[in-house]
Amino acid sequence: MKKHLVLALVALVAAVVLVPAAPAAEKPPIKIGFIAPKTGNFAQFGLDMLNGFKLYLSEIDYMIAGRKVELIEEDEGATPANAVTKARKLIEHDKVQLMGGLLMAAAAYAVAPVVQEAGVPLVITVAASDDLTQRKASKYLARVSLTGGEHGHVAGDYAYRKLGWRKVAVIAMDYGWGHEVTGGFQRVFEELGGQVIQKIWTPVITTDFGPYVASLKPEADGILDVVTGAASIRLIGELRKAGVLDKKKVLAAGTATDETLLTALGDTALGVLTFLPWSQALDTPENKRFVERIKQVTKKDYVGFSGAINYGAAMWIAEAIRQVGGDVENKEKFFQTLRATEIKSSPRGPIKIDKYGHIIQNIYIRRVDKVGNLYQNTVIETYPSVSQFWKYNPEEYLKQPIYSRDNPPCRHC
Amino acid sequence: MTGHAGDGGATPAVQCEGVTRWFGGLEAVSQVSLSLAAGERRAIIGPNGAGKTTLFRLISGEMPVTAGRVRLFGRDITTTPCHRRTQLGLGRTFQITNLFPTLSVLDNLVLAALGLGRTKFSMLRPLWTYPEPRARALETLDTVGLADKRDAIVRTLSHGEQRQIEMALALLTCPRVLLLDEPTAGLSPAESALMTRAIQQLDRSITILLIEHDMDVVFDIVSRITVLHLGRFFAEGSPAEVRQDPRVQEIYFGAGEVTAC
Amino acid sequence: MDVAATRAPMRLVTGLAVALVILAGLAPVLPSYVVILMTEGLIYAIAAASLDLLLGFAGLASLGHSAFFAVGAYTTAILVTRHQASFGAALAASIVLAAVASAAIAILVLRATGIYFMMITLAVSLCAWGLAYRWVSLTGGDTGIVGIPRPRVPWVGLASGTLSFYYTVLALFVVCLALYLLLIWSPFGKTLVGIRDSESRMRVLGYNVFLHKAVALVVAGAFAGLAGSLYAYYNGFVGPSAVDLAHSMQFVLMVIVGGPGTLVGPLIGAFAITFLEKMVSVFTERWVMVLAAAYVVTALWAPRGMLGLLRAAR
Amino acid sequence: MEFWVNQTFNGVSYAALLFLLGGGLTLIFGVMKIVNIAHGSFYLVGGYLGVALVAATGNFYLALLGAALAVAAGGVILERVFLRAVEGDDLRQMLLTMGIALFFQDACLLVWGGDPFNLRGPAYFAQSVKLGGFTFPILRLFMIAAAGVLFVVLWWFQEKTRAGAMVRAAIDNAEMTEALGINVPILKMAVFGLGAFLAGVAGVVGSAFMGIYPGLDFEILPYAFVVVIVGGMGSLSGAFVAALVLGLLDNFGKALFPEISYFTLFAPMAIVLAFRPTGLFGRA
Repeated sequence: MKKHLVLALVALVAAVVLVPAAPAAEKPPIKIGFIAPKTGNFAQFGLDMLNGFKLYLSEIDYMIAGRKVELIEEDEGATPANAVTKARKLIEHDKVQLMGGLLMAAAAYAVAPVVQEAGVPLVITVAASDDLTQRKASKYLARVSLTGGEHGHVAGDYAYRKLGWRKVAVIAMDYGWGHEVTGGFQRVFEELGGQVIQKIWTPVITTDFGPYVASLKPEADGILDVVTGAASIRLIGELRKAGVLDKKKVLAAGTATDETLLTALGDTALGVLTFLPWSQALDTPENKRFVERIKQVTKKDYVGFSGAINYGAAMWIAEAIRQVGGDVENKEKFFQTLRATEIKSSPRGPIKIDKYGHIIQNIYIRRVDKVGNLYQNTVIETYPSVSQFWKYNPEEYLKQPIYSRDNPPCRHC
Repeated sequence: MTGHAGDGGATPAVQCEGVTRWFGGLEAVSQVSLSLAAGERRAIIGPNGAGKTTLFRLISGEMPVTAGRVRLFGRDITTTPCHRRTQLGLGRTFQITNLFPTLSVLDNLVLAALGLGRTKFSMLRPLWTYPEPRARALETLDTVGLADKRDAIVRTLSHGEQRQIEMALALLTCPRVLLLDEPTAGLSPAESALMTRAIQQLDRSITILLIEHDMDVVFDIVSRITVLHLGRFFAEGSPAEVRQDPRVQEIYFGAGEVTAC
Repeated sequence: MDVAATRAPMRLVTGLAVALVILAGLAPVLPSYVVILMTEGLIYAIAAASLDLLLGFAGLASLGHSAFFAVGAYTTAILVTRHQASFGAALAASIVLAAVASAAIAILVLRATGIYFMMITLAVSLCAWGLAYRWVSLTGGDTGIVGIPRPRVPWVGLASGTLSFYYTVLALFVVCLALYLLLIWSPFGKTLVGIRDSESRMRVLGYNVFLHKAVALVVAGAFAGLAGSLYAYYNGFVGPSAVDLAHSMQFVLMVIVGGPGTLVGPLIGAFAITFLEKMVSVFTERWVMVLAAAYVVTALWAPRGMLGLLRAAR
Repeated sequence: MEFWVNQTFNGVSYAALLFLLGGGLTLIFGVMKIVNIAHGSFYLVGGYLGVALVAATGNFYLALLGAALAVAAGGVILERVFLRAVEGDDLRQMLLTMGIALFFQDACLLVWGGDPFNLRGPAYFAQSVKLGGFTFPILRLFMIAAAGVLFVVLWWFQEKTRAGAMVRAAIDNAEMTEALGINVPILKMAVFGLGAFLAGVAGVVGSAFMGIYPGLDFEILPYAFVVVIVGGMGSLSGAFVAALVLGLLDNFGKALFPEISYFTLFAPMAIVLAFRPTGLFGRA
């Protein structure tokens, strides 16, 4: 027994020692580290991230600018501490030239300084917290996913101008994403003349939304819903059962009706409006091609948002590497190029990066519809090339504190 | 109800006044009063469920009384915590052997020797560098005749040896009053005789309160007996008086429960 | 002074010294990821051993130990990022605050014993998590506190490299280990074992059992605070996951897997679980399965933990 | 008025779920004196099996029964094969149940993937009944009924039957029970199976109510613990009262003071424990 344990440990250590000693080719491969959750609550999300990212790499045969690409996947696990340890491993042990992935905002915040210190470019492909590319922006960091604030801005504008709402009740998860979407929404919506009359913050783990739904103010014209993941099924189900969805429109942050949830949501979500930089139903040739290809990998009818944006991330990274002729060893040049790289068309539309490192992309307003036997997020409106600063001056914008529970304060509650 | 023993002038070593203990709706000990003069040796007898062990627990402070008062050498200790009562000179053994089973015999005794000093809070010096508790432990080990077992783990000892250590632990706390809860429980007749002699030979200044079912042991050791029945004081007197009391015989001897087990 | 009594301790010290020399000597030639994990292993070893004082020695199976670990971690994070505290000051403050928190909790939890003690400490753990999560102005909420730089160590300078930080942690580990050994050999350490074996007997021997348990909780809390402080430096950030139930459970598992009541066992357990999680996950995403199997196997066939197995093999 | 009726109803239905979760755990606690970390896994497996059986049979009640029985059988096997081997050592038991919990966590991820499922109940679950001007969703009514029926049956079993008396005796004093000639090993196996059965029922009912997804096992475990701790370990009535109190407190806490949402469950627990370390109905 003891011998086996010792042997197993020795074998593990030996494997780690020996793997990098493999014979080096003339042009060593470009090493990309990728951190995504493979276990725990977000395992499926992480798997989808990897599916999307790897789909693009396999389409180009893992070759960019004549160099082989080696993708080293690490499990983000359930805690940010895990992600930091894995980031250190990728930097110090595998000596990756670029790091991608990261789902949890806390993990991204924790990993960013480590990567920055080592001078390795980090491309965040999911984590959405505003400040990663705002008040805590760092030189080697770029993000090709989304932020809460930018989505809130769009939603605020849409709610006031297109939906004609004047009074809104918000029900949002009590963490960064919820605070930032709500904050962005409230700022734009109230500057246009609307009023946020109620903000309900729900704990991340909420088993029963009944009490919250029952206490929504009836005078609200509509509801802003910033609840994601499996909890979204409960909230939307509860909104439906309580009759709220029959009387009012619900505008939800996009992942609330992510394609991966549509089966579970079923008819309850019909008519819910959401905003996100992508939809499986987005009617462009690039997207149709992508959806078809990824379905062959996943064997599922529904394609998750995280797969799509990670496919785009891989496209964008590969394009940057091509532009430096595969010379990723020249870190400064590589990173400057990375930030200047533009893609005219990807499954979600064009991609470019602002000078703070965040993506500028289209944001779509979608509606949950049923087409045949399947549900979809039908795109009904496009906000093209949205900046994380909306229409504000970035410098002015950054002087204000980050959106939080109490910023902007609820003046009309 | 109150049984006065000894002379009225000196302060009693132990005095219980109307001691009562409830368990839920059940009155385990009810209005028991007794008084022991210093140096007296007294037995408490009574059939199962008489509340003997519970009374011990109330005197030693392992359990709070529901009503009544307990005094030790005149001092009211009714609300004094158990460990303080030990420091005031109250020692106790348990009916069901209660030792430190995973420790060696010596460590058991050393722990007992440490109980009253300040050394027990020392954290940064190994125990073996303190000669005094060790010496006392070894001395006691010799008296109970277990010197050759000093490094044995207590769990591995025979029942008889464990009963001896039970007694040794109590003695190491330098008691002025000693509560012995069936010291011969489970012992062979030979072991029982040895134990009885050991108790007889204890310093005469130690006041002893003894629970015992073995009447031979009781007669060898004590001069007075208190009888409890169903949690209440029932009778008191010299061993001969109690033995001849027909009421006691009825509840106790008559039932034929008492044998030298 | 009893010479015979020192024989087993001296053997233990010799064994540990050899292990420490190996840990120190091997680091420069090992891959950096292994050294990183060894650093983490050492930090968890300090924490697991402190829990062993409670769980293994005093018989207090606390499911809330991560609370004190987290007090240390948050204290360091706050002092370093907001007040530019030095390494020594951060460590000292973390230890003191964790000890104070421990003393406060002791009053609440020590009313319960056995499985009830487990449950009430579990409640402490849940409440502590809620506090870390909700007290945003102090703890930074769900994102926690980031940007804790590596410490500036006297005589060494900035311990920013993997190796220099490893040796810093190793040095503190050696200090802790020495203190742990003194503690378990001391009269006080013996009283804890006595309490584990029989509280009622300890009471009638004149021990204030509550006080001894409380002191044990405070001491263990202080060490956990130290480990937490190092953990903050190690990760560069602290978040609510440092306080959650899973983390508390992890400490308990390290102690049980290693062998409770042995001090050395939890050190082994801390290393084993750290490497199992972080090393196996490099090779397979089914590492949770491997961990599960390891727990089941240990529970069924290693009643005294891994240390027990090693001893049996000898 | 509508607010109070609605919220009380919500609170009671939430309490029903809490009782289903905690009831099984409290029985296992009481009789076996173990911290069963795998209780959340029973819930999870029950939920997933329920989803699969609804898909296969199309009948919710069949799925409910089938899934719960399967989980109960699994519990019995686990008790016999694993827990029996480490009896009397609560730390090893905890380690073992932790291992089992991790195993099921990963196995479920492997088998069912990570996307959330919603268990489809009968069509009328999505409807409501109107009574005196108030609306009551049928799913919530069903939860209350399920918990109520199970409580009454279990209470009757425990208080009025011989087997139940044995369970009560085992909760109070296992050694004495053994001495009375009751086959304690069989009893423990049965109780563990019963506890697993309840968790399985909770899993199916819960999945119809709030969906099912990986990680839910460890998300709901604290809730089960809270019910057991507040109610007192081993007390079925305690679990019932605790679930009701906590369900209502949680519901009104969230509705009236959303700021304290995090503490509506844990704060009452801390307060109860501070005054009664053995819980409301627990015996030391």
